[in-house]
This record gives sequence, C-alpha cells and structure tokens, in this order.
Amino acid sequence: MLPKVLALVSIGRHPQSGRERRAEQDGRAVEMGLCLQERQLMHLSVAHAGNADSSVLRQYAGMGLSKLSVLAQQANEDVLSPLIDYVEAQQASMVLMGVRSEMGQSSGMLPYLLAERLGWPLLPRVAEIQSIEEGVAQVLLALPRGQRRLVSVALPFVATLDNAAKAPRQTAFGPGQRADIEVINTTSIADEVAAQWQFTPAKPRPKRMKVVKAKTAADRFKAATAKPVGGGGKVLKNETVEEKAQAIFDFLLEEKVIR
Amino acid sequence: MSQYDALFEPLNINKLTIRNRIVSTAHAEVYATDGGMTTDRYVKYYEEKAKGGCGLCICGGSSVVSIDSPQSWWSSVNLSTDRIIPHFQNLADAVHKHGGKIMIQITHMGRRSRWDGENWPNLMSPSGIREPVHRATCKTIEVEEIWRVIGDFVQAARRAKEGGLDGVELSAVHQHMIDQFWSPRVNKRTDEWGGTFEGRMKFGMEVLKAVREEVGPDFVVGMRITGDEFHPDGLNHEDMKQIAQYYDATGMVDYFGVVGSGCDTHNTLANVIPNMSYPPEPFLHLAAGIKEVVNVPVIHAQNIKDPNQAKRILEAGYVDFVGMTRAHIADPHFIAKIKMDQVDQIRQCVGANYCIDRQYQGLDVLCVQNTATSREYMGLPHIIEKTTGPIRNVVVVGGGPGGLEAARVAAERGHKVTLIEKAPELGGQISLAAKAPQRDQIAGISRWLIMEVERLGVEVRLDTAADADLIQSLNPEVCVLCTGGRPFLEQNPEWGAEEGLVVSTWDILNGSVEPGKNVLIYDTICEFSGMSAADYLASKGSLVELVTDDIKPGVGIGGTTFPTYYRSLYEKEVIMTSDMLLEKVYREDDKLVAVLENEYTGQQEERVVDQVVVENGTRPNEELYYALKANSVNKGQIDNEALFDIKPQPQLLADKLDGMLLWRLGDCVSQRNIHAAMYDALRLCKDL
Amino acid sequence: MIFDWLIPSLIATLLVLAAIGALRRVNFWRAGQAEKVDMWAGLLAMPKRYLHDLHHVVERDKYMSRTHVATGGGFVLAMVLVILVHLFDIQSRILAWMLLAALGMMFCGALFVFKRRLNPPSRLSKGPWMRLPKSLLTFAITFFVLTLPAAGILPESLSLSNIGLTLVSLVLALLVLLSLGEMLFGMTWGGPMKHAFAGALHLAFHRRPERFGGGRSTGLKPANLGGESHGVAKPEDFKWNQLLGFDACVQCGRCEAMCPAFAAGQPLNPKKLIQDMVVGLAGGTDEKYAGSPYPNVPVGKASGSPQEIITEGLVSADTLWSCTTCRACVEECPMMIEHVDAIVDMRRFLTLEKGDTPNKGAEVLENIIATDNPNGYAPGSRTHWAADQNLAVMKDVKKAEVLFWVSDGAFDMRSQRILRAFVKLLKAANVNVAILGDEERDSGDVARRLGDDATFQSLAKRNLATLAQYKFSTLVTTDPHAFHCLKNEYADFDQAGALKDVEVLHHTTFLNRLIEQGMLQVDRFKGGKVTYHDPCYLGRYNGEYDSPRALLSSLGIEVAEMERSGYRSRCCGGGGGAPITDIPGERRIADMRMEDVAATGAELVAVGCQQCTAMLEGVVEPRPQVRDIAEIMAEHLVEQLVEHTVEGAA
Amino acid sequence: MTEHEDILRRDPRAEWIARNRLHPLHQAMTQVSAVVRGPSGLIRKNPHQVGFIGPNGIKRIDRLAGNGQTATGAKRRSSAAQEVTLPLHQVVEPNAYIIVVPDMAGGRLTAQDKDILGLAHELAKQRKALNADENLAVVAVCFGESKEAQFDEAGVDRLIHLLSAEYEGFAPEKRLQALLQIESIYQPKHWLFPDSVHGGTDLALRLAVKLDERPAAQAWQVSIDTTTCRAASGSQDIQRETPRILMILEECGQAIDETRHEVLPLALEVESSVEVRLEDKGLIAVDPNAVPLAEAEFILSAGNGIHNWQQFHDCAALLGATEGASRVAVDDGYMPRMRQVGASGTWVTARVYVAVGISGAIQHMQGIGQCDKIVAINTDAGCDMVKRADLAVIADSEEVLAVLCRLAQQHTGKTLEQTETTSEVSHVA
Repeated sequence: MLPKVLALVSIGRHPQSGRERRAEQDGRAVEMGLCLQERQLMHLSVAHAGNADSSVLRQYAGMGLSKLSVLAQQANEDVLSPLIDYVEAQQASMVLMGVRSEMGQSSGMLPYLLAERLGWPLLPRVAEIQSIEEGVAQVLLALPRGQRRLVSVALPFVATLDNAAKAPRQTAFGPGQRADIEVINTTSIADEVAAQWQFTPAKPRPKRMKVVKAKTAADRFKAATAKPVGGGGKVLKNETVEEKAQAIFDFLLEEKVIR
Repeated sequence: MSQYDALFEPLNINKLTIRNRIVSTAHAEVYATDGGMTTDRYVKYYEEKAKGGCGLCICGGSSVVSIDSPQSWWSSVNLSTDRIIPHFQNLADAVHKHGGKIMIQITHMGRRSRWDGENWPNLMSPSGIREPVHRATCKTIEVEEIWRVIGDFVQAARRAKEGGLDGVELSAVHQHMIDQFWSPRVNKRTDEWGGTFEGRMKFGMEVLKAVREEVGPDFVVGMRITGDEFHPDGLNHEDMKQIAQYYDATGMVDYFGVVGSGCDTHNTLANVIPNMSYPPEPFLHLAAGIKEVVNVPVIHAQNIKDPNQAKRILEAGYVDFVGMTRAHIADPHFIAKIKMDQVDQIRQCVGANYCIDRQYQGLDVLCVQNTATSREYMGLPHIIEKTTGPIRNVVVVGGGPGGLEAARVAAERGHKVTLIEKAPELGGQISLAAKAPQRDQIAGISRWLIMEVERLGVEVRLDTAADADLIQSLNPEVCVLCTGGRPFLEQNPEWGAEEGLVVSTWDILNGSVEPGKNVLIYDTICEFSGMSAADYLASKGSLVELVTDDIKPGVGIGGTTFPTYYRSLYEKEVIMTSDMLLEKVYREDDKLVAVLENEYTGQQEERVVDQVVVENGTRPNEELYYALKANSVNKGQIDNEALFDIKPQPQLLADKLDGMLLWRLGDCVSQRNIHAAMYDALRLCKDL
Repeated sequence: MIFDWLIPSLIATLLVLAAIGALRRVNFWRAGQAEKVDMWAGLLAMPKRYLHDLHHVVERDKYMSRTHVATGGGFVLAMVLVILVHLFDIQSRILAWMLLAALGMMFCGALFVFKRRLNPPSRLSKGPWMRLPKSLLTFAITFFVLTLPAAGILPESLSLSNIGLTLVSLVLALLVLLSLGEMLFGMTWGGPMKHAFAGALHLAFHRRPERFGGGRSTGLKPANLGGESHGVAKPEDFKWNQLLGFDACVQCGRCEAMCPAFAAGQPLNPKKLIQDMVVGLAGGTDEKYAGSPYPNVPVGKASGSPQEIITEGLVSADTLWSCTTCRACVEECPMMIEHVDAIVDMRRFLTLEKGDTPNKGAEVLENIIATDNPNGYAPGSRTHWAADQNLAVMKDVKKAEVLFWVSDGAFDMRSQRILRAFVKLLKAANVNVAILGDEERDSGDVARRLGDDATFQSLAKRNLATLAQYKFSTLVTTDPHAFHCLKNEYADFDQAGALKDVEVLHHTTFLNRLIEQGMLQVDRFKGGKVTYHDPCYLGRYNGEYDSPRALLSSLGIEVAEMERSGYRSRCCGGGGGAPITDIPGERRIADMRMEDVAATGAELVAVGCQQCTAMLEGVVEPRPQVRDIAEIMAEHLVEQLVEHTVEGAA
Repeated sequence: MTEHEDILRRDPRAEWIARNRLHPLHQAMTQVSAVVRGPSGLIRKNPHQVGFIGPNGIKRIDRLAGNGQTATGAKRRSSAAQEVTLPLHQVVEPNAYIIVVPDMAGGRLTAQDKDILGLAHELAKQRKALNADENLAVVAVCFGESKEAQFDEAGVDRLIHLLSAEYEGFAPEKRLQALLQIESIYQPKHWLFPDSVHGGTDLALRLAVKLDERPAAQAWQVSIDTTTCRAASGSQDIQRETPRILMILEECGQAIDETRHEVLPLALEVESSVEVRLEDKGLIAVDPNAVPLAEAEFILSAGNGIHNWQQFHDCAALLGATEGASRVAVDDGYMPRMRQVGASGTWVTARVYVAVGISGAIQHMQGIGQCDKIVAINTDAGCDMVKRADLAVIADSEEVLAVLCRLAQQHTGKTLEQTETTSEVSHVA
C-alpha cells in the first residue's frame, strides 16, 4: 500500500476580480499530490475545511479527483482540531498546502500548528519533491531570488508550497461536476480570539520614498537632487589586469555570489 | 492591454473623467499674442497633444487674471477681458474633439514679474519685497487691491468656464500672489492678511471661496502648490502639508499639483524644471508627502519622461497623475506611440531645457529636437506621411543632428536614403557634448535619430569621407550636406594655434588631448562647450580658470541650465573670470603663459598654466559644398521664401528634377544650434 | 445467350448483398447517439436537396459538376433500367433504348472521370478511387453490350460457336460481376460508391436541414451538461447522422485544398479527419487510406473502433487543436459534411472531460471563468478605453436604439483603435447608441471553440440576463466572433427573449446602412491599392460579403481582390482559439494570408475583425498595412466643424 | 584636532608685514594669506591679494605654484564631508527585552531588518512612557557568520550572536531551539520578525506554535496596544491587540539614524539536544537568466563599453550572473529591452551588481539604488559608476572579462558548455 499524501485546499481570491478561485498555492499542492500519485510514490486525497457548496471545490476536483472531502465548517471557526482528526484518520504521511490562504486571516499558522500537533517536521516553501526512497524525501525548497535548496527529510511531514512549484493542471468541468464531495460533519469550535478583531477593506500601501531628514533648507535641497554616491570604494588603476580581475573575483567570492 | 495599464486607468477629478494618468502641466508657452489671446498656433499646439492621447492639458502657465499683472513679457494668456472667451471656445473644441480635457492655470503674479513694459504697472506683493530673479521691485498691496484681485480671479474663472474649458488651476506656486501671501519669506504683514497661519492663508482662501462660488460645485478648481520652497525662511515640506490639508479640508479644491522647490532665486529656479543633470523624479517624495494628507488627486511633474518611469510611479501609488510636460513637447504623440506598441519610437525629452530656457528669455517655447512642436499651425508634421510622388535617391552627408534628421525625414517620406559619415559613429557634435559631466543625456537626441534611421532602412556608411566623386558615383537626385564645422582657433594668430599652444574644447571633450593640471579656458561663445569643457577638466582633477570676454561665463545659457553648471563648477573650484580678452599665448620653459586684457581698462595680466583651451565657435566645413555646387540644378541655393513659408522648394514642384538638387544646412553654413539644423532639415525634407 | 439465368442472378445476388451491406452500414450509424430527425420529410426533400441545393456547391467545379451529372445521373437511371430490363426481364424496346441512352450518358461521364484520374490533383484520394472510372466504364460498356439485343440492334442469338458464346457470356458475366460489384456491393460495403448511398441518406437526414435552400446554419449545437461524459470521446458518441455524414465523404479533397492549417503544415487534413472518423465508426485502421496524410504524420498507424477513445490511437489531439474553425472545409464540401461540428465535439471531450486544452488554453479558460475576459484583467477596467468617448451606458440610460457590443477588444490597445474609430462614425451619424460598460462579458466564443461549452453557456446566460434588462432594437459589434455568438448561438439559451426582436449586426453592415441613408459622408481614399480580407466569422459564418465592399467602394476604393476571397477567403489563423492552443506547423497561417495580400500588390489590407487585424499585423514587416474598415472610414470622415468667431483676430 | 584649537593664534610680525605694503616680504606673505579661515570657521578671501608681478611687469597668477586663490584650500569642499559621530544610546542593566530576529540575508541587515530594529525602539519608547521602571534593551539575534559592521547604527543594544556552523544555511530546528532558550532566559516583551521569504516568517511561526501564541502576521502598523495586519491576499486589514510575537512587513518602521547603540554581546549557552529532522543538502545551481532581473542576486551588466558581446555572455554564464544592460546597450540593439536596468527599465535589487563599461547615467544609477555592492569595470576613472562603486577597476573591459572567465573556469572546474547544461532545474513533482 502506498503511503498517503493529503492536500489541503482553501478558497482563493482572484487578484483582479476578487472572485473565488482555486488558491494559487493550494492548487499547486494538489498538483504535487497528483504527480506523486502518478509516479506511484504516494496516494493522494484532498480535503477542504469550510463550506461544501463552494463551486471552487468542483474546480479542484476537476483536476482529476474522484473524491474531495469537506470538513464542514462555518467561516470564523477554528479548523485545526477537525483537521488533525482527519489527518490521523486518513493515516496520511504527508500533508501539502499553500503557505498562506488567500482569504481570511492569511496568517500562515495552520501548517505549523498541524505539524506541531502531529509532531511532524515542516518544510516551508517547497518547489519540488525530487524523490522519495525508503521513506526519505529529497525536497527542493524555493528561496528568494529564484534560488533553490535541497533538503532531505523522512516521512511523515507537512510542507507548504511555494509559487515556484509546478502550476496546477487544468481543471475539467465533467469530472469536477461528478466528483464525490464527501461532507464530514465536525464539531465546530468558534475562533473567539479572532472574533474580537476588526476586519476592514485594505487600502494600497505605497512603497516608501526616500526619507529626507535634513534640517536645513539647503540640505533638503541637496538631498533631493544629489546623485547617488558610495564614497570610499576601492579603485584599482595601475595594477595589472590579472590583479584587477583577481580583486573582482575575490570580491565576488567574499560576497558569496560565486560558489 | 499592456505593461503600461497603470497609465491608462481613467480617473475622475471632481466629476471630470480624465482618460489616462498623463498630464501636460501648466507651462508658459509664450504663444499668446494680441494682448494675451490664444492663437491658432496655441490651439494647434494643444490639439496635437490631445490627438496624441494626452489625458489632461493644463494650458497657460501663469495666465493672468488682472491687468496689473503683465502678460506681455511672456506672451501668456490674458484672462482679464471677456475678449478671451471665444478663443477659449476654439481651444476647448480642438482638445475635446480628440477626447482630451483642458484647463488653464490662472494667477496674479504679484512681485514675480516685470513692470517695465506694456502698461508700466506698479507691481504688488504682500510686503513689497523685491523678487531677485526678475529683478522686480514692487509696492505693498493694499486691502482694496486685495479684494479687487480676488474679484479678478472670479471673473477669470468665469471666462474659462464660459469658454468651455474644463477647469481652472489656481497657481499658488512659483512665488505668485497666493503663495507670496503664504510664505513667511515675503509676507511680513501684521494685519489679517499675514502674521498667523490663518492670516497667511486668508488671501488664497478668499480666492478659492470666491472662485468656487462663481463656477459652482462641478467645475474643476485645482491648486498648484510647492512641496518645499527650500529656502531657510520659506515654507518647508511640513508647512506645505499643513497648507494642503487646510485647503483640502474645505472640499473646494479638486486636485493638487505639487512642484518641488521654490524658484525666486536662480539656483532654486533651476529645480523647478530639472534639466538633464538631475536624477529622475527628484521631488516625487514631496508630492507623495502631500498626497498622504489630502483626499483629492495629486499631480506631479518634474523629470518624468519615460513610460516605464511613469508606470512605476503610478503603480506605486505615490501620486495619481504624472505630469509629462516636456515629454509632450518632445513628442506630443507620446501616448499614442505607447498604444501603438511603438515605445521605442517615442522621441524622449533629454532635459536640454531649450524650451524653458527660451521661455525665461520671453521667447516662444520650442523643442531642441522636435522642431515641429508648436509649428503645427504652419503645417510642420509630427507624423510624416509617405510621399505619393516619385521615390528619390537622396544622399545625406554628415551624421550630426541635421544630417540624421534630414535622413530620417527623407526616409519617412519613403525615399531611398544614404547617409555618409566621416567618423566611425553617428551623432556629430552631440557626441562631443555628451562627454561632459551631467550632460550625457543629450546623446538621447542622436540615439533616437539613429534608431529611427535604422528602423527606416537608411543605408548608413560610417568611416567614409565624402568627396565629389563619391557623391557623383551615388548619383543622387537630392544631396543634403550637413558636414558641420570645425573649431575656429586661427582667428587670432597670437593664440598660437598653429604651434599648438592652444587646443579646442573639442580636443578636450573627445579625449584627444589629455587634461592639463592647471588649465585656462578662454570662452568667447559663452554657451555650452566652454562650460562643459571646464566641468570636464575640473572633474578630471584639473585646476581650471574659465575666462571670457563676455559679461559672465555661460551667459548664453538659459536660466534653468546655467545654475546647474555653476553648482558643479563652483563645487570644483573653477574660477570664473569675465571681461578679459585672450591677447596672446606664449611658451615659457615648460609652461604656457596666457596674456589677458581687461576689455574696459586695457589692463593686462598673465596666467601661468600648462594648458590653454579656446572655445571660439566653429567655421563651416564647406569644401564639399563648393565642389558640388556648380553641378547642381539649384546651384546650392535654397529658396528662403518657400523655406520660411514651409512650402516645398520650387524645384520639387516640377515633375522631374533635371539634375542633382543640392542643399546644405546646419553648421556647415554657419554656426547655429541643434534646433536650427534640425528645423532646416525638417522643413526642407518634409516635401521631398 | 446460353446462361440466360446468369446475368439476372448476378444482379439479384449483388442486390441482395448490397442490401445486407446497407443494413450493416445502417447499424454502424445507429451506434451513434439519438438525434431527432424528420425522416420522411428528409427523404422527400432529398431529391431536391441533391439536384438543386447541392448543385451550386458542386457547380464550383464545373468540370466535375458536369461529369458527375452525366456519370451519376446516367448510372442511377441505368441501374433502375438494368433492374427492369435485365433482372425482371421486361421486354420493352423503349426501356432498352432508354437504358442504352443512360449507359451512353454514363459512359461519356465516365470517360471524363477516367480522364481526371489520369493525372489527378494531389487533393484526390487514390487507391480504390483509381479503379472507379474503369468500373464505371466497364459497367456502361458491359450493360450496353448486354442490352443491345433487347434494343433489337443485335439478334438474340449470335452465330457464334457454343464455345464462343460461352466465352462471351462468361466474359460478360465477369465484367458484370466486376462492375456491378463495384457499384452495388461496393456501395454499401465500403467501396468508393459508398458515397452515393450514404450521401443520399446524409442529404435526407442532415443535421442542419436549414442549409438546404440557401439557408445558413453555422451556430454550434449546445453540449448537454451534467452527464456521465461531455463531448465526443468515441465515435459512437457522435449523433447517428453525424456518423452517416462521415460516410458520405467522396474524398474529393476540396476541404484539404482549402484548409489553412493543412497548408501551414499543421497536423490537420479535414479529409483525412473524416476518413479517420469512418475508420472509427466501422473499426479498423487507416492503412487503406490513399489520400494526403496529416502533414508530417505517417499513415497506417491510426486505428479505432466505435467504442475506443478517438484521441487514443485514431486521431491525435493536435489535429483537433489545429483547426481554426474557419469553415472553409464545410463551405467547400460537396457532400455538406460538418467538419467543424465534429472537431468541436471532440474538443469538448478534451476540455470538459480531460482538462487537456493545450498551451495557453487552460490559462485562458481559467481567466474567463474568474474574470469574464480571456486575459484576466480586472472586470472593472473593461470600459477604460472609452473614458474619453462620452458613450451612454445602458445602466444609466436603460434604453437606446442601438446597443454597441464592444467585445474583448476593449482590453487590447490595437483593437481599441477600431472601437474608437467606430464610435467616431456613430457619433458623426448621430446614432442613439449605448454600451453595456462593465456589465458586458466575454461572448464565450473562445471558450466554446476551445470546447468549454460549460463556460460558454454560463457566459451566454449571464450576458442574456444583462441584455434582457435593457431596450434596444439593434445590436452592433465590431467583433465578428461575438457577432456570430450573439446572432447565431445565443438563441439556444434565450428563454427570456432578450434578443428576440433585436437585429444583430456587424459594424460593416450597420455602417453601410448609414452610408446608404446618407448619414455619413466620407472623402475619397487617396492611398494606393487596397484589398479586402473576409473574416471567416463574418463571411462564411454569416454571409456578409457585400457590405464591407460597398463601404470601401463608398470611399472610391476599387478592391483588388485576392484570389481567395469571399466564401473562399483564407483564414487569418486567429479563429477557434488557434492562437491560444498554438499547434506548431511549418509556417504561420497569417504569413500565408499576408502573401495572398501581397500578391494583389495592395499597400493596405482592409479587415472587419480585430482578431484578423491582430493576426495580420503580427506578420513581420515590411508588409502591407492593416486597417479595420471602420478605421479607414473614420480617417476619411467629413466632419462638420464649428469655428468660434474671434473678434479682432487676424 | 587638538585641544588648543579654540585658542586664536597670532603672529604679530606677519600681521605687520601684511599691513605694510612696502615691506619686501609683503607680496609673499599676502599671497599665502589671500585665503584664510575666519574666526567663525568660514573661508575668508581677499580677492585683491592674488598673483604677483611677472617678468614682463604684468600681474601673474600661477595656481600650481601656489599663488592662486585655492592655494590654501588644501581640501576641496566636496570631500570635506564631515564624519559625524552619533550620540550613543546606552541601556545600563536592562530589565526587559524586545528581541528582533533579523533575516541577515547575505550576511547583512536588510532594510527590513533595520526598519524592524527601529520599530523595536519605538515600541520600547512607548512602553517606557507607560512604565518608567522598565529598562528595555533591543536585542538582535544573529545566526551564523555575519558581515554586518553597523549593528551599532542600526539600533542593536544587545547582540546574541550564535556563530556555530550548525546555524548556517537551513537550520530552522536549531534556530528555534536557540530562540526557545532565549525565551526562557529573557522572557522578552516582544519578539519581532521580518515577515519575509528569507526565513523570518518561517522562524516566527515555528516559535509562535511552540509558545502557543497567535502572532501578528503581515503586520504593518504596530503600537504597543494595537496592530494592523494585512490579510486576505492584501485585500483586508485586521486590527487587533498587539501580541507578543510579530511578523512585520517591509517599510513598517523607521530605521534608527540618529543614535549609536552599544551592541553588547549577550551570551547564550544552547544545549544541542534537538533532533534534526530536516537535513540541509545545500544550494542547487539555477539558470541565472531564468531569475527575474528585478530579483536577481548577482547581475553582470553591460554598457557601451562592451565590444565583445559573446565574451560578455560567456562571462555571465561562467560566473552564474544574471545579465543586465544599460539603456545605450539596449538602444544599440545589443541586448533585449527586458534586460535594461534603470529608470526607464527595471529597478534591480542585486546584492552584487557588476557594471561593465557603464559610466552611470543618472537614470541608470537610480535603477541600481537598492543594490548592496557595486563593482565597476570602466576605462574612465572619473565616471559616476566608479564613484559609486565599492570596488572599481580602471581597465579595458575585454581584458578584465577574459581573466574573469578564466578564473571562474578554474574555480568551478567547469567549462562553459558544462555550465550551461547543469544550470537547468526541472520540475519532477
């Protein structure tokens, strides 16, 4: 029997229209699960905690899922406990999901809470699972600036998916409509802490401009119009070309941009 | 849609929908005549921008509301009479027809003017303090006059509205009457019109209230303000935020235009229209600061010239509209070209400030590189149509701005064009000019021309010195000579150019002569090359003295450009000496001695230096012209009547040319400037 | 004759065999899905459909038209008479003479068929089709000879030896077997003559009977949503009369010759596709196919059966995605086969069931679902282009004479120029017009052509619900694709009658009316030579060939027609989602179309479609300029100017 | 500077000579004193007192010989920028802590880190205002090797520097363990993390889970009472009470710029008992040109000083640098528009930006304003790029690049072809 991978999906939000859609990273979690299944490394199941009636669930299902389980929850309910129960009941050995939800609090806590409660390690921002051999996975993490890091970890684990992971496959209408949306009734625990919080529509936050703190008018004027200068840089003029190039090369090594 | 969507998102000002985020902000055009009436030229100038897609044009920088705020010096628009209304109607129709919106800036300039002309008025300001840039003394304004001027604002706004314009912009910037009252630097009053914050605000507030009452709630009334005067005794950024907030709270202002810097000194004036030495959008932070505290849209101009730059500013949300005024002077089809996916074909403003520097001399605003701008009414085209006549073989000699423009225009007409250049690269004197510190942007002029010439399939032959044989072998129907000039060092034999005692600024800038340690530059021209050479040498570590026989070094350079040279030269301790003639240069040991003579006393003095650089203008390279002249059908002559009238040269009207048509233009005729050469090239070649 | 019984028995046997074959064939078709057809009406209408309606499609190839009348007509007549004369042995000189005449006619026709087959064009299939003229000639000659006695030209018994007679009789019998075998047995068992049998029934039971009698039926049929499967996965998923239609193919290759994808070297050949469908419905492989293959796809590897998934062995998905849905094949088909319906049916399976729309397809569909436009722009930015146009919006005005359907060109800077030009013309003619503004949605054209009928239907229903709120008598659009959807495809979902009494027009039609009514004045065009490119969705889909030309002629332009224009216009390559699925070929369709343009020497190609404009402008320069007719009109509009009098102005 | 600088020094004899124009030494003395520093410290000039009478009886100025006006202006104004020593902010015997765990991406404090240190001090100030007894120190926790030289100016009162190699690279478990230890020893009032992809978010969430706290994620407005967080992919704000653990977005505090701080080390003994389940196998090579220019860490950028374009591309490939270009190089058609750096192109954020043959048009300089380190290769020692550079070599670019290519090959032991084939990262799952 293949070990199980569980992809947890949430309802996303289209950045332009604000409409519901597959969440970018959660879709990638399903995609990764499907790939693992196709490679016969794991068996995929997919679950959502929330409203079973959302048409977005059909979009996830349309990726080729015969069944999608919904842990029925209202908005503002704490989904953690039902999820833990579900993961344990499923005997999953890998849980995949997005880094942050596109709706609601977007705190990114859920995967960490899950991992902690399950006692599993957590891998953040996974780009790719290269292999799983004898229960040990070789995982590529996405780092800033397009960089990648290879990490090896033994199953079971929780992983969050970076946008660098393979994009979710197309959703197909027919299978999506026909998929079995299995509703699992769960006990609901209201999130009383968050109920205290105030939610308001956000205004865009422009990036900070240069801050001119100069006191005098002349200095403010200069600060505004000055050209960027570094000052105090090393200048090699009379050395040989070899020495000059070596200096640059050493600099690059020191800054660790050459490895 | 495209990567530039942020530019094309419409936005309302009051109830007026502006189709995109690009504004041509108020500037003095110097095109109004007949006592400040907008003319055909004026209308066509703005119509071209609207046709090119500009969202909002705010015309008539410093258009006056009162008869004692003179307009004649800068031929600005006069709103003090109902005579202006039908003129406005023509203007509004022309712009509206193309989906653009047009407003006008209205103001009383107070002390910032000249009194010595037209009606010879007494100028007025809150406390009668002299304005240094215009050298204008004035009286202290009396309360009766204050109320009269407020009434004038009201009437002016009414005329703008009746004329069908979309709004008015109250100028409270550039030290006009309103901000003269605001600024503690010039408002020393102790009555209700000064003293406290509210007192200083009162005049502007009364103007605003009265104007708003006249025009009703829906007509756009905006306000242009500074973001920081940069004067120790002036208004700083925090003051301006407070002022903006104060006016914004009335709900009567529909937008704020924000300008960085005051401008009542030569040095601050240069900030207002930042030339090529400035970083991009140097004062955006001031406008963004104002935007943080007001609820209405904010417009900001100042060194925003590039679509990507504009996009970045708008996407970041620093301001709501970007002013791209000089960008539109350089290319009124700026927006259209973005929309046509021809971003690389936009003729980008390089910040040469030829436009504004002419304006400050009371001359009509022209673009150094786009000679069609504001000459639309004469029939000079921005978009050059293909000829429907015969396709001609055109040979252009010389790849400077004149030659490049001639080649470009001829190629746009659909002719077969060959461009011959002696040097290994195109650009002519522009390439030299671009070598100086902070002047590199000027190469944008030739870079655009080169890209266009390439796009249009002109055959370019570099490293080729043209002679009569070569020209004849190419068998051109039209030959345009733009062979430029060469430094004129032999005027005074005593300078010793023959013996190599003096070198030219060209030698310095193109690097063919190493900078000396202690250098004297003698500059009789007092425009860019001498200053640039001085700046170049000083930046290489030379000790430089810049000597001229004129009134001051760089006296020929306009008001927004000489200050940035001065900043740079003083910083590098270049000594500037005026009124001295270079009489003689002689060698003494390993040194050179330059003998200078005071023009007014005849007193002589010497400088011991190791390099003498002379800038004495150029002499035309006319050898090729004389070699070709005799064999040309027109004997090299250009029909000035047709030329000045923007009509085709008479030979072109015939069905067939009976031989080679020969024209020469640019410095190979006599030394003028980039604009002159390119203007001739355009008006000659547009009818080819 | 010594074996008097021989010939009649041969004829009888073959007729019986043919009947068995026919039943077998009918069973193949019956494996398809049910579709309501008025059988009797169809059968009764069939002769007229054949003799009249089909005629002018066939007539486009005059040589073949006449040949076919002689051969086919001769054969049908002869066959009836053969049965009377030789099977039922009705002794009538008149009948015999009639038979001779029919055979003579058939012989003449067959001679031309023979001649055509001597050096056949590449579009014609070879293989069994090469022997058909021989069979025809044999049939004609053999029965001519056999009928001579009955006509009294030859005596009943010739003075030949018994052996001679026997030999002659045997030879004749053999020839009868061969030729009649081809004609009867082959007709129902899959020989070239199958086309006569299936073709006749296809005409009778055609899925779009409106097409006969000059009608036009181009809208796709709605997919049933919600079942166990969507679209056509296996041959048996086609409607039964679609299967019948495939069998009607004569492999003349006129579709192939017209197909832009085939010409571009993309893996599509409509004729091969139909033949593959035949393989699928009957089971087997394509080994016997003797026509041009799909470019760069070897023949003989494909196999299928009614119950096998088509794209798993019979036809590659790339073949289906290569189609631009330009309908050139359908327009050209003398058997009125509906290639595009079949292709979209199969695409529906790939998209709705497999989620396998190639390249940008998935992204585009997802965008359409989430934002109602293919590129995922904010729905609220749909009207940005019109910020300076002062257009009335339906939400505000509730009614207008004309509703301008802007379409997704609203998001594209190039297309916006067309929109602005059209608005300028509308304003100049003082048309009472309004737009839907941000309430408009993508028409669903692309989604539908990409097989996503679920999204198409959702958009259609929502658009119709919006339209139903407002009053207008005319709907006009500059986008032929939206035009087609609104005019021909929305009706299936228009329960509320939102478009019931609305005239849906393309802008060229509308503008032409304005010109005719004198509402617009235009200057003479001063440029060089102009040609006109017929957009598929305007021309072939909607039959509008004249208005664009009339408009150009109102500008004084004499259109330098391309060789392929009007109903034979070559597609720009932009339809059917082809630029989205982007199946590689040897060249680009748009490049070929631009060559067509260049061949006329035109400096300007006028278009009436933003998609065509985009495709043709995508061809690298130097090339002729591309302008929508609205743009050309707007540039030459005579505008009334109001000059404000300026007192004292010089 | 000496302690006597305030006392005015006089030379009465010199003053007498200066007054007496007939004194034989008068000329020589006054030449030197044509420029003096006045009592207020400003330059004082006597414009009449320059030059001397030359051999022809004509007044002569020879600035090099020291009789021009600048003779005494030994230092040019431009270089006279004064080093200002900022006042030292001291926290003696702190009794409360705010802990900042900076990303230290590339071994230095990022702008976000600095803003958060500033925010930490702002919170400290607010707390102090409520409770004067609280003597708060802002502590930075720094893992692994650091190149940061200015913790003091960034506002670090105390520094916990965990240098051990086990914290290097990807070591969230080890780092978390250390943080937990800090928690138990110092009981900080707040934990501040950058909400960032550099690891700040990850570590914060790990800590929050362990401490059973509900952290403020994507916080952008923070006071000691209330915190505003971005939520729902930026479409909503949440206002909530300020928790103990905060993950702070970029540009949400004002970096310290008016004080210096002590950077006193706080020792931390960490028992290494934690079980390491995530094993770091190191960084994997990626195709540098697949990295978006705006994000690239290391850019080799070309201007019109490049003549051998193939060599430039080869060099970028060998060094593993993303390619950039100046506007001129793009306009001239040597590089695609998408590679253009500057005001009219892309603003880049590289840690190291190598400008080859780019003199530094002001628009270009704007585009590289956020780069950490600039290296210039140029023939013009006076150009702006050289002035801005941390390391500049004045040489022909072709020669330098040739050596760089060779050094890179020696370093990696790979040829160009090998570099190109190994730089692909494919998606498997």
